[in-house]
Amino acid sequence: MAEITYLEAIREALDEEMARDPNVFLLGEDIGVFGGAFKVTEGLLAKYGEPRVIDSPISEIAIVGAAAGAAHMGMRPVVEMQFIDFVANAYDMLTNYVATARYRAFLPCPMVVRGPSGGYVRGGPFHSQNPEAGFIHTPGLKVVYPATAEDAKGLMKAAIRDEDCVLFFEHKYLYRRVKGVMPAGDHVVPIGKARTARDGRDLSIITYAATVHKALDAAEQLQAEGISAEVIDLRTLAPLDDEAIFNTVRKTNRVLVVHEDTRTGGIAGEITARINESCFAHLDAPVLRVTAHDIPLPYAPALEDFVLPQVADIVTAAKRLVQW
Amino acid sequence: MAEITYLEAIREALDEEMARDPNVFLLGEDIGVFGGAFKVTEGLLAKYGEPRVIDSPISEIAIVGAAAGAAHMGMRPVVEMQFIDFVANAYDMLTNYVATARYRAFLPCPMVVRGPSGGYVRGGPFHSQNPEAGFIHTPGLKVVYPATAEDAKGLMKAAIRDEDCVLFFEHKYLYRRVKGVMPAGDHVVPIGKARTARDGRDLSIITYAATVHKALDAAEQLQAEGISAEVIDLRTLAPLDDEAIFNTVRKTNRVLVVHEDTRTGGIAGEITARINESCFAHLDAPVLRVTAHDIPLPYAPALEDFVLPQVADIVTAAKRLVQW
Amino acid sequence: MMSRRRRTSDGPGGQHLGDLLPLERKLELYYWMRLTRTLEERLVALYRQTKVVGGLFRSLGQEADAVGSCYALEHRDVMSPLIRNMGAMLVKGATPVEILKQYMAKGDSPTRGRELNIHFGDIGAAGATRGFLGQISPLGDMVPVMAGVTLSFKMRGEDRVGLVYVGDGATSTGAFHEGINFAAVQRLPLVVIIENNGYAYSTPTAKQTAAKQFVDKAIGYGVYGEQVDGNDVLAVYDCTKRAVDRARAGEGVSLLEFMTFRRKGHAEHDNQSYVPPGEIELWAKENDPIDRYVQVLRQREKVPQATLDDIDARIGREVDAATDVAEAAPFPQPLDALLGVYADPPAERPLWYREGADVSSLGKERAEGWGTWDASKGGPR
Amino acid sequence: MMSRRRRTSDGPGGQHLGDLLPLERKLELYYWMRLTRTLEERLVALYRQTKVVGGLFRSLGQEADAVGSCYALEHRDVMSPLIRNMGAMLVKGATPVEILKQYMAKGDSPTRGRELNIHFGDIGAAGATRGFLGQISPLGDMVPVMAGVTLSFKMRGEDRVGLVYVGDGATSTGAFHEGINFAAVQRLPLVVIIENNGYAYSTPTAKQTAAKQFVDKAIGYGVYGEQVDGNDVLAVYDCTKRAVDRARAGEGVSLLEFMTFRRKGHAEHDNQSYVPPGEIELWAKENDPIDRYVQVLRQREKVPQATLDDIDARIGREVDAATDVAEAAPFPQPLDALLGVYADPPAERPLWYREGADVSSLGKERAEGWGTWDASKGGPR
Ligand SMILES: Cc1ncc(C[n+]2csc(CCOP(=O)(O)OP(=O)(O)O)c2C)c(N)n1
Ligand SMILES: Cc1ncc(C[n+]2csc(CCOP(=O)(O)OP(=O)(O)O)c2C)c(N)n1
Ligand SMILES: [Mg+2]
Ligand SMILES: [Mg+2]
Repeated sequence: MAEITYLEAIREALDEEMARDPNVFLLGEDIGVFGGAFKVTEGLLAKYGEPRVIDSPISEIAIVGAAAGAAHMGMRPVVEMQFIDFVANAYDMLTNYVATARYRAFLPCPMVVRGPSGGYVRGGPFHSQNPEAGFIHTPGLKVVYPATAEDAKGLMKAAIRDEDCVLFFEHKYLYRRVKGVMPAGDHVVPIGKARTARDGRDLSIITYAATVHKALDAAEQLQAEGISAEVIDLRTLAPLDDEAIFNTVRKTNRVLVVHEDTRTGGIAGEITARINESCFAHLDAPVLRVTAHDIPLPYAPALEDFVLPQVADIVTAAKRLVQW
Repeated sequence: MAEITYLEAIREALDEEMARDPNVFLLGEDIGVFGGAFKVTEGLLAKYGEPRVIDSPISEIAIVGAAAGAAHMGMRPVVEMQFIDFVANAYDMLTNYVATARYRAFLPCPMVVRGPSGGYVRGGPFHSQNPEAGFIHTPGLKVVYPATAEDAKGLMKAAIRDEDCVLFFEHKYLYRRVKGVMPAGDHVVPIGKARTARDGRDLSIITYAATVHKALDAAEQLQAEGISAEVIDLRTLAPLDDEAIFNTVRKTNRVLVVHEDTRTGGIAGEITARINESCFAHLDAPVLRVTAHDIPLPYAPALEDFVLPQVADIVTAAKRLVQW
Repeated sequence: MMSRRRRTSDGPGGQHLGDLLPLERKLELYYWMRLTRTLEERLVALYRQTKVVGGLFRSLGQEADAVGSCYALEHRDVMSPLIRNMGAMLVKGATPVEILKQYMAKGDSPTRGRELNIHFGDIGAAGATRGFLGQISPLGDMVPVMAGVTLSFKMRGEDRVGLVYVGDGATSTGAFHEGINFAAVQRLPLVVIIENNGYAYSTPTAKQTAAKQFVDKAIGYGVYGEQVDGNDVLAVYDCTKRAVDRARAGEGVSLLEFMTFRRKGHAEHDNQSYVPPGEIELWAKENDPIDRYVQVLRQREKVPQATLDDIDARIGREVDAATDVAEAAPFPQPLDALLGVYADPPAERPLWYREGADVSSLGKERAEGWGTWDASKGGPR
Repeated sequence: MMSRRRRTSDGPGGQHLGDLLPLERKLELYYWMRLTRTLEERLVALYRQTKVVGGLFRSLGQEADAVGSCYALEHRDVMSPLIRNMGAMLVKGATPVEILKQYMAKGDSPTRGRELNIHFGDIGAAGATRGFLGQISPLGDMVPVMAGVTLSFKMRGEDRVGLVYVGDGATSTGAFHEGINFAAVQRLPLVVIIENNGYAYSTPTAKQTAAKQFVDKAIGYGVYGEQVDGNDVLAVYDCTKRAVDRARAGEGVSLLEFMTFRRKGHAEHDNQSYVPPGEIELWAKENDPIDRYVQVLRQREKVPQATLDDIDARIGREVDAATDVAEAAPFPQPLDALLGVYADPPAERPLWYREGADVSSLGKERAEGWGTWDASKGGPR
C-alpha cells in the first residue's frame, strides 16, 4: 500500500463514507468546483455530484444550522469551515442549538464540523487558531484532533458515523507533512481512545495534533540524555480518555501536558484537574504544562515561533520534571 | 447609608460613571424606555437622554462591533446582552475582533460587555448560562464576576475605566437577593484582585459569583463540625489573582474549587494547573472541584438543582478533603 | 421578483383560497383560534397559582396569524414556531396536555422538564411524526435550521415544505439573514413568515429597521414576497397557501409579512408601559382576529351562534380535562437529569460527591427568577 | 427609498461630479491607480523571491473602484478597506513602504510583524491620524465596527463620514447584515460599498445570492442605493461622492454596488480554474480600468502621453525606493511578541521554560504554509 498524506487520508475517509452511505453529504465554502481552500474535497464534486457537494454562501451560521436541520432528518452532513478560525461565527449555533439538541429535545444531530486548524504556518491571528477549548467546555459536542494520517482517516470515518456532532480539527501544518499507510479494509478509529505514540518510563508527555510530533522529537533528544519519555496522543479531546491518562500517570508518576493552544483555559488545565482528582497519590511531581503564550498568534516567523511551543521547551520542561 | 441591592449597585455605578465621563454611553436591547429586561438601566434614559442610552435592534454582533468602533474613537461604551447567553452570537466579534485589537493593531478598545448570567432561577438552557470559560481562554479580554453588591458597584466602575474590554458577568440570582451598603465616595474595586470572604485554617474554598454564598453557607455548616474553611471570592477571573490563590494554598494546604459552570473545561481546571505549578509542595491533598454536571442546564427545579452545585456538595467535598 | 402586497383581505366579492374553504374547515379555523386563546387564559390562571415554573408568553391578538398560516400546511410538512405560535403548534398536532405539562415542567412533558414553555417539537419522517420543530431562545436560529430541514426534502426528492416564523425583531439577527439567503440560493421549499406585531419586547419597529416594511427585504434576497393583514385568518391562510404551493412546485423561498399587534407584554411580567396609550385598546376593540372572524362566520357564512357556542363549550371541556391531566402529572426525578446528553454514552455519571447522596429534596425551593409570577401578588383574578 | 442604478458612466455629455474635477485631480486619480498596480506587481516579484511571508492578494482590474471611491472622502473621514482595497489605503495615506514591510513581516511594519498583508490602519482623532481602519479576516465584521466609528461621529457632532467596503461574498455574513441594519436605524453617516467582482474565492455571485443585483438590498434596509460601473474611476468617484455628501448632510446610510471583476485568483496561489475560459482575458482586453482611464485622459482631456509616462516613471522610482527601505528593515525580535496584549499589564511574562533561554534561532524555519510561494517554483519571471 502506498503512503498518503494526512490530507489525502481525510479525503479518502470522506470518499469512502460518501460511497457507503447516501445520506453523507458535504457543505461549505468553495468545497465543490474548487475542492476547498486546501483541496481536501477535491474530486468529490465530480464523483458525487452537486446535491451531495454543496458550495455555500459565506455564512458559517447557515452552514452549521442547515447541517443540524438536515441531520435531524436523517442526513449525515459534513461541513467545512474554510479555516477553523471562522467557527467562532457559528459559536451560538454550535453551542446553543447543536450541542443541546439531543438533551433538550431528543433531536438527533449527527454531523461533522471540520476545518484546517493550528499554527506554525505563518498564517497570522485569523488563520492559525486552535479554538478547541470553547467546544470541549460544551456538553453535547465531541471533539477530535488527529496527529497522524491513519488517525485522520479512521477518526473521520468514526466521526461521520457518530450519532452526535463531532468537531473535527485538522492540523494544517500536518496536511502535507505527515504521511502514513492506511490499514486495509474499513479503517475506523474509535472516538474517545488515546494512543501511546511512544513508550517510556520516566515521564509522560500528554499531547495531541501537531505537538505530538514536537513531543516525539523531544523524546528522541531526551533519550540521548538517558531520559525515557512516554508520549500519549489524545486524539479525542471530548470525551477525554481518562483511563489512558491515568494509566500513564500511574506508570511514570510525572506528567507534562503539551498543547499548541494558549495556556490559560486550555485543555491542559482540565487534564491536570482530572489527574489531581484521580491519581494524586501517584504524582511524584506537579503536572506541568508547555503551551502557547497567552497572546493572539502573530504573523512574523520569529514572533509566531516565540509564542508557540517548541521542541526545546518540551525538553527543558521534561528535564525539570524528572529532576523534581 | 442605606442598603441597596446588587442590581441597584450596578445601576449606581453606571449612573456615576455616566455623570463623571461624557464618553460613557449605553447600548443594548430594550435598555432605554424599558430600562432593560431586569431594569438595570432604569431611569438612565430619562437622566442622560437618547444619544447616551441607545436601544438597538436584536443584533449582538452589531452591538459589540459598534461598541468596539466607538471605543477606538475614544468613547466608553457599556453594552448589555439581554441575557449573557446571547453573547455566543457575538463570539467572533469579541474573540477575533475586540480581543486582538490592541495587540494586532494598537487599537484601544475600552468597553464593557455586561449581562445577567447564571442559574438557580428556573431559566432553562438559554437563560441560565455561565459562559465565562470561553472568554477567560481568550487573551486580550478581562473577565469579572462579582458576588456582592459592593463589588458589583466597584468592579463596574473599574471596568468602565479600564483601557481594555471587560466582560462583566452579573449573577441574576443575586440581583435582588444580595444587598450591601456602598462605601462612601468614589468606590472603585480594582480588577484582578480576589477577596477573602471568610478566614479559615483547614481548607480553602476558591469560588466566585453565586457559589460564594453557597460556599459561605457550607463554611458555616462545616464550622459546626469543627472544620474551619477559608472562602476566597475571586471576583476577577481574567486575569486571575495568582497571589491570592497561592497564599491561601500555602495557608491551608487543601483546596476546593467551586463553580456553577459545567465541570469540563471550566476555570477550576486552570486554577488547579496553576496551583500544581506553583504550590505543589504545599498541597496535602489533591485540588478537588465542585461544579455543575456536564449537562445543558434543564428547566425543571429538581433537574436544575441536580445539575448545579449545592451547599451539601461543598460540605461533602470539603470533608473528604480534610480527611485526605 | 416582485413583492405583492395585501394589507387587508379581499372584500366579500374576492374569491381567494381562504374563501373557497368548505364551511367545515372554516369552523376548524375558528376552533384552533379559540382553543389558542382559551388555553392561554388557562395558563395565565396557572401562572398566577405559581404552577407555571418560568415565564408565560401570550399570543393574544395574534391567533389568526399563527393558525391561518399553519393551516396551509399538509401533515407531512414541517413547521418551526416561535414563542407566539402556540396556535400553529396546535394546528400541527401539539396537544393542550403537552403544552400545559411543558409550562409546568412536568417529568412526562414533551421535553421531560428540560425545556420551558412551548419549546418542544416532533420532527422526523413524514407520517411518523407531526412535523413541528422546537425552537431555541436565540432568535433567528431556526431559519438556518429549517433551511437544513428543507434541504433534506430537496435532496431526497420528498414532496414536503417547510415553514418558519420570525418576529419583526428577529429579522435583525445574523442568523435570519444567513439562513434565508442560503435557502434562497438553494431554492429550498421554505416559507419564511415575519410576524410584524409592532414590537420586539419594548422596541418598536422603527428602531428595528429603517425599511418601510419588512416585505421589502424579499427583493434583496431574490425571493417572492407578500404582505398580508395578519388578523384576517382567511387572508393569512390564502397568502400562506400560495407561498406553500410555490414552494411545493419548486419555485423556492417566499417571505411573508403578517401585519398584526402584540396585545400583551413580551411575557406576563411586562406591563407594556412603552406602548402609546390607547393603542392596545384600539386593537382589542377594532381588530381582534377572533371577533373579526366571528363576524365573517356569522354574517357571511350564516353560522348560527349556537354552533360557535358549542365549539367554545367543547374547548372548555378539553382544556379542563387537559389541565387535570397535566396537574396530576409527576415532576421529573433529579436523576433523570443525567440521561441523554449524548447517544453514546447514554447517561452521564453523577459527580462523585453525589454518588449515593439523597437528592430527593432537590428542586423544592421556589426560586423567584426572571419572569416568574410573584406569589405574594395573589392568585388568579 | 428608491435605488438608482448606473451600470455605465454617463456619456461624454454627462456633467457629473467626476467630470467636474480639475485636471490636476484627475491626474491624481491616475497616479493612485497606477501606483496600486505597480506596487502590487512589485509584491508579486517579492512573493516569488519568498520575501512575502504569507499569501499575496491582488486587486488587478479593480483599481478604479478602490481609488475612485476613497478619493471622495475628506482627510478627516474614516475608511475601512478589504483585501482588494490597497488603492483606497494609498489614497488615504498608507505608504508603499508600510505595505511592503507588512507583507514582509518586518519588525517596524505598521503592526510590527503581528498582522499580515494590508491588515493595518491609522485611526483616531481627525487631523491627528490618516483615518483608515485595519480589517480583520472574518468577513463582514468591519461593518458593525464602522457603524460604531460613525456612531461616535454622530454622538460628538463631528463633521466626519465613514466608508466601509465589503465583497459580494461578504454580504452573506450575519455581521454585514447586523451592521448595516444598525447603521440604517441610527441614520449614521456611513457609506457601504459592495464590490461585486463576480466571485468570492471560487464562488460565483449566483451561488452567493438569489437577488438580481446587490443594490436591491438597499430597499430592505431602508437606505439609499446606487449601482455603478466599478471600472470607470470617474463614475465611481461621482457615485461615492454623492453618497458621502448625503451622509455628511445627515441623510444616513448608502449602499453602493460597484460592478467589477477580479482578474486574479483569490490569492496568488489560486489558479482560477473555476472561471469560464476567456472571461478574464475579455475583461483584461476590454475593461481594464487603467486602460479605460488612459483613453479618457488622452482623448477627452487631451493629456499628452509624456505626462502619463512621467507619472509612471515617478511611481517606478517611488516603488524602488520603498522596496529598498522595506528590504533593509529588520525582522522583529522574538521578545517583541510579549508586548501589548493589554494596556495593563503592558507585557506578558515569558513562560518559565523560556525565561533566560536563547530565542535567537526562532523564526528561521521557512514554514511552507497556506498560500505561501513555493520557492522550488523559482524566482520572478
Ligand atoms: C439573539 C437573541 N437576542 C436577544 C434575545 C432576547 N429576546 C427574547 S424575545 C425578544 C424580542 C423578540 O421580538 P420579536 O422578534 O419581534 O418577536 P415577538 O416577541 O414580538 O413575537 C428578545 C430581544 C433572544 N432571545 N435572542
Ligand atoms: C467569516 C469568514 N468566512 C470565510 C472566510 C474565508 N474567505 C476569505 S476571503 C473569502 C472570499 C471573499 O469573497 P468576497 O467577499 O467576494 O471578496 P473578494 O475576495 O472577491 O474581494 C473567503 C470565503 C473569511 N475570511 N471570513
Ligand atoms: Mg415583534
Ligand atoms: Mg468578490
